[in-house]
Amino acid sequence: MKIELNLFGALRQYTPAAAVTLEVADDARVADVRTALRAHAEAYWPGFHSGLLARSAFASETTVLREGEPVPADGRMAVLPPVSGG
Amino acid sequence: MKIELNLFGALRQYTPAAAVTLEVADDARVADVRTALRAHAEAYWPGFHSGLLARSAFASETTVLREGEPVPADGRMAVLPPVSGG
Amino acid sequence: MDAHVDTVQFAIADIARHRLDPAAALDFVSDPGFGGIAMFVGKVRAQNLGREVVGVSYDMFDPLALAVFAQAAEEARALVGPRLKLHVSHAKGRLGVGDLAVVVAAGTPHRDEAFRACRLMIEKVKHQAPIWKQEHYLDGDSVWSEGCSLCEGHAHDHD
Amino acid sequence: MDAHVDTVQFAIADIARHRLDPAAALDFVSDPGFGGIAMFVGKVRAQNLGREVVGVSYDMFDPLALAVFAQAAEEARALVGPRLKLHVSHAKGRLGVGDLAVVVAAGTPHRDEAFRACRLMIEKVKHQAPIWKQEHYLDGDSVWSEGCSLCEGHAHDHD
Repeated sequence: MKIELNLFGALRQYTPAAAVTLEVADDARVADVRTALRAHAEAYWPGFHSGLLARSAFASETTVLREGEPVPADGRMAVLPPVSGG
Repeated sequence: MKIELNLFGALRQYTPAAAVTLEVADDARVADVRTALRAHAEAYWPGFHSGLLARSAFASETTVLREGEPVPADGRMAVLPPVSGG
Repeated sequence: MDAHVDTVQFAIADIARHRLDPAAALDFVSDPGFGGIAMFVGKVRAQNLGREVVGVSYDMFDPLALAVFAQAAEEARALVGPRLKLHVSHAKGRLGVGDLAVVVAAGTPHRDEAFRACRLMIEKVKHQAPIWKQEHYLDGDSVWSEGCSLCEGHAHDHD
Repeated sequence: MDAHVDTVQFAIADIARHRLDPAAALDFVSDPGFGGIAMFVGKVRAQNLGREVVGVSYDMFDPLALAVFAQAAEEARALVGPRLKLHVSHAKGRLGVGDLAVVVAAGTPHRDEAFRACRLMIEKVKHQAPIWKQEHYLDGDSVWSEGCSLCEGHAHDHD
């Protein structure tokens, strides 16, 4: 399936669109998306720090997703680096 | 010496002026003033509750006075029932 | 207080002439080096202990109240350090339901210090400042609140 | 949130069009039955970790941020009970030093509940809401703040 990842915070600096489209298996879990994004980043993002992605969470519009959860049906997720609001 | 006591809060209800002038010994302590005020109140204040005076503190303009402290030189004190600010 | 004259602000607002102003309190405790401001605003409630309240009157022994605020400010400074601005204002006179009775604000570099200083100040205002509240009820009755005794051995005997 | 629609107010203020408004927050959480309002106001500081800050930019994932605020409000209600009104507003976009970044206000019958609810809400905003701060320094450099990881096992790993 095709998934669209929206990037926030420090992850925005790696791609002007702040979004990445990836292809993953139809039964992919969040952990699989993390692996696919890491591979994409290492291939295409100059100066990418893998530590930042390791500390980033994946989320839908309503909740943070755990690693073992399936990808949302609409294939849309947000990638959230460590937060610093307030 | 002559002392002037200013009354606050619930103590105001006992005397329209919210003040009492009493005569105490020149070497009087705060505890002596308390005794003198209680005698005055029992004599002149209709419906006086001695429990209120027992829970009231005596103070100068800058600090609450302990029972063993001497009366301030100017003879002026405030009588403070339990406080309820805020 | 002399050393901190620009960092503490105390006011007794005779409500015949002045209103408490939370926005001005926020402004006063703001500073380019401060990221956190905690504020407490106390308002007159419509009910207390099951009775319908239509207003309250605050009595105050002004000079000692200001001295208690100043002493509390020194304690707050000892608690959270010198980078602190404080505002305390308290109404005096007759207030209606919803009127502002007290405003406390504390500005500090970070939020934990702001919360702690603000809480310390309002507790001192409630428990140690010579201020008295008389509640006026719908039935025409008026009663002075029970309150906290300032006598030795009576500290914090009532909230 | 449906059951409490008049008692919670969340806002994301795109600073190109809106400003945070502490006075409006106080008004919103006021109620004739409430005696205590606690408020926290976060402002942009001129220094951080020894560097001179000239401004910050806030990025936000709006729908999840609003969901986190709503969940935090439910936790606050569980903590202090149903007699509670809450306001949370957070700026989005570029701010200058001294500008308001966040306003949290909690109104309750008594002050302890107001302080606890206010503190819970600001901690959730800081640690769990999908909001990111980029600091802009006097020397022209810009850096995203380190922040708190939302991953499992990383909760509250940084303040």
